[in-house]
Amino acid sequence: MAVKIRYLFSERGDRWEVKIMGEVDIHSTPEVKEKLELILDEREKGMIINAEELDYIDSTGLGMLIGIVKRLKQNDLELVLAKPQPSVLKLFRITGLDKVIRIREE
Amino acid sequence: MAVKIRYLFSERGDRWEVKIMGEVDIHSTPEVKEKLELILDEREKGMIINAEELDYIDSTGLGMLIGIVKRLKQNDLELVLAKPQPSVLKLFRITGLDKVIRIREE
Amino acid sequence: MEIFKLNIPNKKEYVISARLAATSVAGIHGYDIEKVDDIRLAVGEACNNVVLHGRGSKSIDIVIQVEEKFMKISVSDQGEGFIHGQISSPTPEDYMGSGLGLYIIDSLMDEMVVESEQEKGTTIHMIKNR
Amino acid sequence: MEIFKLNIPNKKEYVISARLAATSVAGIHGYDIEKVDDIRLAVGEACNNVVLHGRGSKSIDIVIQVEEKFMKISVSDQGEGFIHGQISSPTPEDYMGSGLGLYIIDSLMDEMVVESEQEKGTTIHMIKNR
Ligand SMILES: Nc1ncnc2c1ncn2[C@@H]1O[C@H](COP(=O)(O)OP(=O)(O)O)[C@@H](O)[C@H]1O
Ligand SMILES: Nc1ncnc2c1ncn2[C@@H]1O[C@H](COP(=O)(O)OP(=O)(O)O)[C@@H](O)[C@H]1O
Repeated sequence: MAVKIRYLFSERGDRWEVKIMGEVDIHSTPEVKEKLELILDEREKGMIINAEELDYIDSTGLGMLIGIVKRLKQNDLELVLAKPQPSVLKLFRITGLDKVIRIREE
Repeated sequence: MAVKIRYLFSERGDRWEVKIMGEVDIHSTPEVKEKLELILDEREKGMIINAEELDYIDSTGLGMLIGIVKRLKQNDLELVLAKPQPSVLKLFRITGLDKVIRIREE
Repeated sequence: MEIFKLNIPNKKEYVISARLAATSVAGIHGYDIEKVDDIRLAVGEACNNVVLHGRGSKSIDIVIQVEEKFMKISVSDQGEGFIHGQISSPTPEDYMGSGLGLYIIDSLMDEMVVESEQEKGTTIHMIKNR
Repeated sequence: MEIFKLNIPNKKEYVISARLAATSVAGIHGYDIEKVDDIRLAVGEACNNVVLHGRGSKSIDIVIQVEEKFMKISVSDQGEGFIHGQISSPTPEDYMGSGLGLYIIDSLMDEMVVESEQEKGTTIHMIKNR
């Protein structure tokens, strides 16, 4: 598959640490959405997505992330995107999504 | 470029250690040929090619390697191909080139 | 001038092939990484739109024309077409998962022209300067 | 049945796009890595032949047809054509850098048919079973 997801619950950070690798596009977005929702179903907690190896995301992927943000917001929880590649960061900036999802660039 | 070459002369092995990374195809073969010949011009010695990261080679690349083998043979020197990926190994086998160029699989 | 043409089935799993083709052509012609990434996303979004909104179309045509100073990419379908208005900035807070595609293309490319005729289909022309 | 079509300039730097397209289609349809690699090389060799021997042709057409049990790939040019004889095993010891392409295709694919007409062009049909 074009996308891979690894995740674990960090007791210390009290949140999910998720790594998405590969391409989140019109084809793989439904699979990613399902996975992230299953993770949150297990424990409704905040989530940090490590995007170091996220090579591509398109508007279908953004729409999916916005859905996750909305779900988390209902419980005052946060979604953070960490270490996005330049092209992903650029997309977040031009769409204004960097104001809805917190980006941690380092 | 689709191909990268790193090389050093091993005094201990008395031969060139060359690593070819990427794709050796109709487009990049001339560049690889030129590079390998320049290396041998510097010192006419045997050569081991580390093919771990050689993702692709086609018949133009094979033809080029045969040229190198012939040049080396004139001075009783050898060309060795080390750690080829399965697809590269398969190509060497079906063309019988594994009888002309020594393969070190480990 | 060089022309590159691709015709893929109008299915979501093929969009990646169009992206790959466009990025490889841009790479061949020495576009830098940032521009290649822009082209990849713009072509991806244009194809997504066909898959999502061009149901009547069996396939997607991608034509890439490489000129000295720019690259022109056209993505066409034979779907329902639509009436194309003004592109406006999205407001992500109330964003419901639609309305981003054309905006992204317009932002990333140097020019975008939408040609659409109802019942005939749509072509999105995009230009990226070198 | 699904059809995928690609038309690229008859130039060596574009052969990689044809390989990429073919591997992505094979990957989409779940061909395993070894078969994807076989297809990549076969398409590469067929396109190399057009670049090397099909000088009269401006472009190369690659048509990929995906069926339930196999994939059929045709690589066509409008070049000089040639008379195609028997394929025989190469003898690498006296190999001078030619005569491997068709042999490789024939070895890696489940079927290969060469259709060539002088002054009209060549099509190589290749089939890879799932
Ligand atoms: N190829 C197309 N065929 C038909 N309608 C289209 C096409 N491309 C875009 N549209 C129409 O334009 C609208 C805006 O497209 P876009 O900005 O990409 O946002 P989205 O796809 O998220 O709705 C779509 O909702 C659709 O109605
Ligand atoms: N598309 C083509 N157009 C014209 N001639 C071709 C074409 N493909 C192959 N040939 C002819 O068939 C011969 C054998 O091809 P091949 O087995 O690929 O070996 P090579 O390309 O190394 O010579 C070529 O030398 C050429 O004369």
